[in-house]
Amino acid sequence: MKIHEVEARKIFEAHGLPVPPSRLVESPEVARQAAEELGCPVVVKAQVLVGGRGKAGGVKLAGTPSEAVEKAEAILGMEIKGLTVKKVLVASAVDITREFYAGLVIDRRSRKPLMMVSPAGGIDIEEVARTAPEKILKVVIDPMWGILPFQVRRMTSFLSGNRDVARQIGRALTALYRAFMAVDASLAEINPLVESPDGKVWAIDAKINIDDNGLYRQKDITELRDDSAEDEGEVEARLKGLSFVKLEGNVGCIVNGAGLAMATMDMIKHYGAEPANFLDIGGSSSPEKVLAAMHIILRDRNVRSILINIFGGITRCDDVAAGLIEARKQLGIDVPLVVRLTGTNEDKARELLGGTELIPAATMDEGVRKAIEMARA
Amino acid sequence: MKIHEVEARKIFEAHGLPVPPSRLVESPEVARQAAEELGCPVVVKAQVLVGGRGKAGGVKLAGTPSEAVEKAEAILGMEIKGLTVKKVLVASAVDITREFYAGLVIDRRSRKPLMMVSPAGGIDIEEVARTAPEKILKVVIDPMWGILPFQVRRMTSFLSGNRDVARQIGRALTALYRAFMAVDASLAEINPLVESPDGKVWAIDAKINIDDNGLYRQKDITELRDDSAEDEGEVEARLKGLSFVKLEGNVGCIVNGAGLAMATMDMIKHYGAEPANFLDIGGSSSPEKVLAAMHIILRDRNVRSILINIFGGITRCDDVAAGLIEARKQLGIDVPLVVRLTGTNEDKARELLGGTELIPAATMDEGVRKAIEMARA
Amino acid sequence: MSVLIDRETKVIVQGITGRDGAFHAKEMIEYGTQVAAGVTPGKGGQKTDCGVPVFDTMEEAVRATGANTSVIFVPAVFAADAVCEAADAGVSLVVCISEGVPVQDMVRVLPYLGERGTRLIGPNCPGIISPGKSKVGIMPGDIHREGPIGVVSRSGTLTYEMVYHLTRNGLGQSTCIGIGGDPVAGTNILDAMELFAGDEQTEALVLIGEIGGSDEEEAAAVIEAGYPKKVVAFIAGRTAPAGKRMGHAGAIVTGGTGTAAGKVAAFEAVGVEVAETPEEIAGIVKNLL
Amino acid sequence: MSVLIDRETKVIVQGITGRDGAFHAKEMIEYGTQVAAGVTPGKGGQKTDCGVPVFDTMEEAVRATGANTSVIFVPAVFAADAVCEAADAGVSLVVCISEGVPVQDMVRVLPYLGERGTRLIGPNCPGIISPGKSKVGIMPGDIHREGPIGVVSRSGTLTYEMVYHLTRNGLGQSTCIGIGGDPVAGTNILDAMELFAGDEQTEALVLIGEIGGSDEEEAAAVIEAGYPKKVVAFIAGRTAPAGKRMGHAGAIVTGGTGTAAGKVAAFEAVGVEVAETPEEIAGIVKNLL
Repeated sequence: MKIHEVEARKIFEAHGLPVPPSRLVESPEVARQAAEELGCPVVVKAQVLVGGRGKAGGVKLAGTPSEAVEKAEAILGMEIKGLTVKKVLVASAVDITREFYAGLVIDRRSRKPLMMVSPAGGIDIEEVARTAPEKILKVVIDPMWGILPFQVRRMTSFLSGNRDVARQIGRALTALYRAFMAVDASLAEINPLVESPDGKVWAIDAKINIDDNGLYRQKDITELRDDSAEDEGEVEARLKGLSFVKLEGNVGCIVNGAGLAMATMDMIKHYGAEPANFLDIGGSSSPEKVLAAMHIILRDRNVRSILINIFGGITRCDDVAAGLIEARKQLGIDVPLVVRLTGTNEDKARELLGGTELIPAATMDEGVRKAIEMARA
Repeated sequence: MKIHEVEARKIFEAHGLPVPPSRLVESPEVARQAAEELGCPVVVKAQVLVGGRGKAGGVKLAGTPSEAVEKAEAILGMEIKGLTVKKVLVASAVDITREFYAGLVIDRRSRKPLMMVSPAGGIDIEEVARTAPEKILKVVIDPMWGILPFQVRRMTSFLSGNRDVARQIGRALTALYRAFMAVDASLAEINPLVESPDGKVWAIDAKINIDDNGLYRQKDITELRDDSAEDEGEVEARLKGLSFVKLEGNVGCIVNGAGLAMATMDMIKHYGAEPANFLDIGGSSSPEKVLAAMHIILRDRNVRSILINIFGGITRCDDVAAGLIEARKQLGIDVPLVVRLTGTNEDKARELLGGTELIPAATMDEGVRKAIEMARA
Repeated sequence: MSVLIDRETKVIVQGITGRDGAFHAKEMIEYGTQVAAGVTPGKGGQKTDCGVPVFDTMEEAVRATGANTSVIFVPAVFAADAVCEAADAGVSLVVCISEGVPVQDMVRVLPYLGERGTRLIGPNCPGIISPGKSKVGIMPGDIHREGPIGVVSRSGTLTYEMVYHLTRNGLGQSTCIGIGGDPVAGTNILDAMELFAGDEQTEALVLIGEIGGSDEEEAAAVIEAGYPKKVVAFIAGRTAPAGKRMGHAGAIVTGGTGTAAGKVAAFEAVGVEVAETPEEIAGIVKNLL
Repeated sequence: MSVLIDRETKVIVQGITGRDGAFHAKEMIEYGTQVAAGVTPGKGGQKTDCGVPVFDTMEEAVRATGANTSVIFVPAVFAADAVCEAADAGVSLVVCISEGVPVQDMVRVLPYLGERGTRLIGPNCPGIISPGKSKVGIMPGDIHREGPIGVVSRSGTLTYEMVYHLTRNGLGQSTCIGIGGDPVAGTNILDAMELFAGDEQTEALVLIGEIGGSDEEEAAAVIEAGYPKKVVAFIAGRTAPAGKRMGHAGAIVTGGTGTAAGKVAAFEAVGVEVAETPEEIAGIVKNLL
């Protein structure tokens, strides 16, 4: 789960990171007030759950309260990667002498938290990794110890020769790690962590993604979820316990299992069409889930046909069939449905679906080809 | 380092253990006040840093405030294993339905914290271990996790079939572990942990020993050290950075290294005498340490001779010799000194000591035999 | 042979009185797996419908039965505890079917297992099957046949789809290991490859990878350095957009790494043929043998 | 042969610019040990009087020198960090001389080392010497001679005393390992016995134990089960009172366990002769060979 910068700043601050003061505002006039309270210059930053806000013009400096109003006006309502900006953060601007990068993820190889730091802050770290990998230092952290002093020393001396700045960076890295662990983060990033001309260190941006699997013990954070910042279909899917990702094609698909769902999308592409979505109804799927899945896919006006591809195991084919019949009743289905059901209770399912206008397919391959054909018809 | 029960109770309470309220008092009259405030019955408990207070009559129940005065009078000033009782704890008495034992140590074999619980509480756990080992359950705790839920279940179901009591015990064990880790304890013990007739669980005794090596980061606890509860010589030794233990014999010894010091004591016994002490002056010993060591040993009026047994390595024999000469000057030494110096700067030491009345010995064996001879003379 | 499990494998089902645990315990027994016991705290002393004794703790269950393997069906919230309990009780193999286990729990679970020499498969996985011998997991047993093909997969139903084609084409399996779709797993593709490397029954290995992480790229490096079995691969997620989690917590392309294209290229560069559709896999394997 | 260290051992001294580190680095070099580098944070780039290069971090020191061993002289407060840094940098053997390390630090250090396959000797120990080959520790080198006797000891100067008698009686040593006097040590008597079991040079082993713990009792059990070398023992602390720590943090008799009498009896019960005085040891060993 992604959370807004403003919330990530709060989490960082609570764990002892130095974060410049800021206000979240929804209108240009309140932006003026915020700028007056904080003192100018301020930065006005779009609060959207996507990267690349800066490049898209979603982050602007304002030298006076009136300028803050102008910039807020320009940013509020802006579209960034398909998302409308509804709120901006007005934050005290910090003069920058140097920019660093500091980030934490769970490393798949060592199976432990991995901290990455770089003296090349402020730019895309993936870009740095590609063009100047020697500018990134990676340190695996043992969860029993947290960051050990020798690791702090390695990282800080990699970033700064100034002893006082290094000490501040060390404290910031330790705080970043604590924040990361405390909120079940899958990613926590400060880009940039900056040194100001007076030798102070500040986290002037904040990014945290939360491990969805850890949300059950992160009640405070779960409440931060901003549905308005997500695709409507994805929100509905989450509420119904489905995995859904909207894509740009016109062949919809409903599949049990993430791997098979991806393989289904890939096969649609392989046969020359484009998938409209990723949708995994999960393991022990009830008719209700199938109904919900149909509802979500049918929102998408691009969809010209839908393939239901089920390899029954825990998923019972007759449950899926029952869901499809219910969906036909409740939803006005105006696109052809191609159905491939193999495995547990396959025969029962066939019986249930007999005599309907659903188009049967014996294999995944056949199902995909038929669905594409229908979409083109 | 041992701390008084009253302090251990505070530590337990701060970590969430249910501990009956209590007052520390130094006079019988204040004991009355405490008993009135707490409500009777109360328990009056000697605060001394040794085990077996109960057997020695240092723990008594009082049904009224006047009885509390009587009991406090009886206990204050009492001698328990050579220590005078200067303070008593007056604590609310809890009715007892069942007594459990719960303790934590660092296990040498698994090299991890080890929790031991027993439904046979209130009696010496070593006794239980000898006579009914099946009544003790031992659980090794992983410091990365703390006590895992399955371990809590194993221990609580071992102790009580009552679900509510088990839940309270589980919370108490978790709190005990937290307290143990937080204060760098080498031992933490609740004996007994009791269930009262109303189904409540209470820690009615508290014992914590602190790992001396962890004291540097336990400032609050270091302040609790009660010098008056220790042998004067041992206090002085600690302040001078020496290891000293007073014993009952008449042959004193000053040795470098704990193992060699024990072996020296053992050899004194082997040759038919009794050592007066254990004293390790440590590795890189200065003349000042030797002087301090002499001062400590000479306190003991039983001492008839002193053996200085040094196998020089880091310890320089000439440093030891210089310390001895200084001690002869400063202290009125009225017992014979037998000196065995081998190793680093042995020759220089011999030169320094030449012409003094110190009795040289070429080997440890010879030194021990000469010291015994002198003690008998 | 086969790897990890065989006819001698004795299994304890953790969470056996739950809906999934009960159902799959029965399925496993029907397949021929030795299900020695079940564990559900507070339900010790009962027997399941299939006659499997239930214990309160793993410690008791292992002591009473001598089982060497456990399979976990408890809710995600209790999964880390269940895995640690199994390791502590001394089983050498733990298969965690439960999905939704926080990754920070896994970060702590794995060193705990490492100290005790216990192997974990999963979490969020379909389990393991050595066809004709034993099944410790939730896969449909009837689509499998005993044979010379090892299967390692990050997914569930996609594996069934692939195995279905293998079996229909006469290509039986030595062991199929579903390592699970989480970013931090007890056993990854490389670990599984190491297991199969020493298995006489296995002649060729089918690796079913997907987007996210770099397991497949590392597998390619291992193959280049010299791997004793023939390998064929399939990669799911060629059409997955970047930055979106595709169902599995581990299936996400971040910042240009973990793409299907990268994985396919890594395999092809070391001579490993990558099937474009699940159906193709059987033909490719046949050509290799 | 010899165990743990030999002529090829390349050592980094952690805390080389401190008083003890500097002194013993020099002593080790004089003994013939290959001291490849030193580490003191903030002093990188210097050279010691003996010409040993100093680095800021273990990582740099290992990268620059290829050293495989480190010996630690930093204050106790920094010791756990130094041990972990050494393991992280990839050395396979760490000898921690520092005394006063909190036991809870050791509880965390040891699993950290375990995951990295690093062996720790100590803390609070005199180190290791393979006479005539290498010395990684603080013992006086000149009392040792190369020979067939292995020595494992929980103490420092007592070991020197024993070795002194061995050498004077023509009994040289293969390797002497001072495992240290703390209750939780990286290597205990049993671990050390395992090392010597496979050493061709070693014909007999001298175990120097003391009160506290049950290492000696467990050693006796190992010997009873069949140990390939002859063993002689010494136990210090026969006259130690219960409940008092005798210098070493680990030397304490608690509740009747860990007594010298118990340890002596355990050894004698399995036919291991226990010397009553340090001088006796040489005669006993001679009779055995």
